[in-house]
Amino acid sequence: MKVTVKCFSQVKYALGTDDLVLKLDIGTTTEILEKVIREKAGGKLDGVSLRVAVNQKYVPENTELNDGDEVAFIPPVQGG
Amino acid sequence: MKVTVKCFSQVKYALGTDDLVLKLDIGTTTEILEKVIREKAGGKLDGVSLRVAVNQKYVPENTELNDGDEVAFIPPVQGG
Amino acid sequence: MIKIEIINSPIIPFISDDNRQQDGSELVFNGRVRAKEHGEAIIALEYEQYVGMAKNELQQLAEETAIKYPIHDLFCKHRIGRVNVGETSLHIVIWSKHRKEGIDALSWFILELKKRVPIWKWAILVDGSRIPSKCDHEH
Amino acid sequence: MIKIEIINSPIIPFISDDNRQQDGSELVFNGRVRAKEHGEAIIALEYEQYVGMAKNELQQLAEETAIKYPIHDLFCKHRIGRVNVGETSLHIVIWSKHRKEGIDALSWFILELKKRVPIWKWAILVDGSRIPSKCDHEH
Repeated sequence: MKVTVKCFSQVKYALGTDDLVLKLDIGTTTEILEKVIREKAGGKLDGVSLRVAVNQKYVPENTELNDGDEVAFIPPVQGG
Repeated sequence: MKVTVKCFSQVKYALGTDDLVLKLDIGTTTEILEKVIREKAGGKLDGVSLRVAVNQKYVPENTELNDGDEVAFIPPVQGG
Repeated sequence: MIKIEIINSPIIPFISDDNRQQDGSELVFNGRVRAKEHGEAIIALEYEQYVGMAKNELQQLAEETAIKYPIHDLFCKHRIGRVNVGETSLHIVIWSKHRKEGIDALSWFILELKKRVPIWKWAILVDGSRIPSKCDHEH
Repeated sequence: MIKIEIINSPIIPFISDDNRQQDGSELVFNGRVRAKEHGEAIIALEYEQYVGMAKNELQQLAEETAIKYPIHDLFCKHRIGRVNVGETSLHIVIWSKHRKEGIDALSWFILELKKRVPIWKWAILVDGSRIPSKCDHEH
């Protein structure tokens, strides 16, 4: 299955891209995908806490992904 | 000695005047003057708490008055 | 900086421009006259002041507020005389580095204003009569 | 009533007129960009949003605020993109019967906004470089 990862703020800065399209095994969870993303960042996201949103809604930590999902690992927000 | 009593809000309404000039014995205190004012109001100030200002500053309850003082018995304020 | 005005005409707000470099928070309060005063329909309030003392107390309160809270500027206009329903009787702007001290300063300033600044409200009723408003229970 | 806007241009404040009959309190907050971000001189911030989710979260938060506090209206504009020092990035107006619920609602709304609305700041430094701002410790 394919998911799109949207990248913002420190995630965008670390990965150098606005989004990634990844092929994942069926049953992949957000926790596994987060590890993939952190590895790609090569240590640049160490110490940065990330919340997960799937299809633009915050989801619990270990949510199973589906084909076509839009996923974002959301660093601490800073509006205002 | 003479003092001027400035009347506001419920005091003005009760006494029907903006100010009074009163002749008082030397040594008269704000407490005595307040009784005079409440009597003049004929019960219309019963239950209305009054703070005292002398020469436009709040003063403690039993302050001795001097000739020429400007006194105000200040009902609960309502600015804003 | 402190700026205090007691005025007899409609309130023109203080200027809010983009020139401030260190004020992350600009907080504006407009106190407006509601159509009801203690449950009774009114067409206006008439604000009465103790001329001189009201200004002095307001000035002193503003200075105390700027000492008590780490704000930069507190500007305040209080309108006196007849204020129709919907119009502003009290206009306050507080500039500070962060919002927290601005909000705390605003809350305290208004609370104290309603305790000690000698200004009173007369209710103008629908039939045109004019009575001193009862004590404001919002204190 | 709730009104939420996320916009890419300078913020024009919501209209503050004298037509309201039941709103004794009108509270305005303007969050402005300060010349320093975490001690470092900046010339601007660039706000980034998660398009779609930011608006939805802000809308939902405003609705929650109006349920949690007895306010009448909450209007909010958040600016996105480059915002120069001194300019407003966040503009909120809350109308309520009394000031207390307005102040409480404003405090909570901003606190929650800074927890959950996916908007971020990039600092534009004096040399023109652009880096993600560190976490805001004011939360």
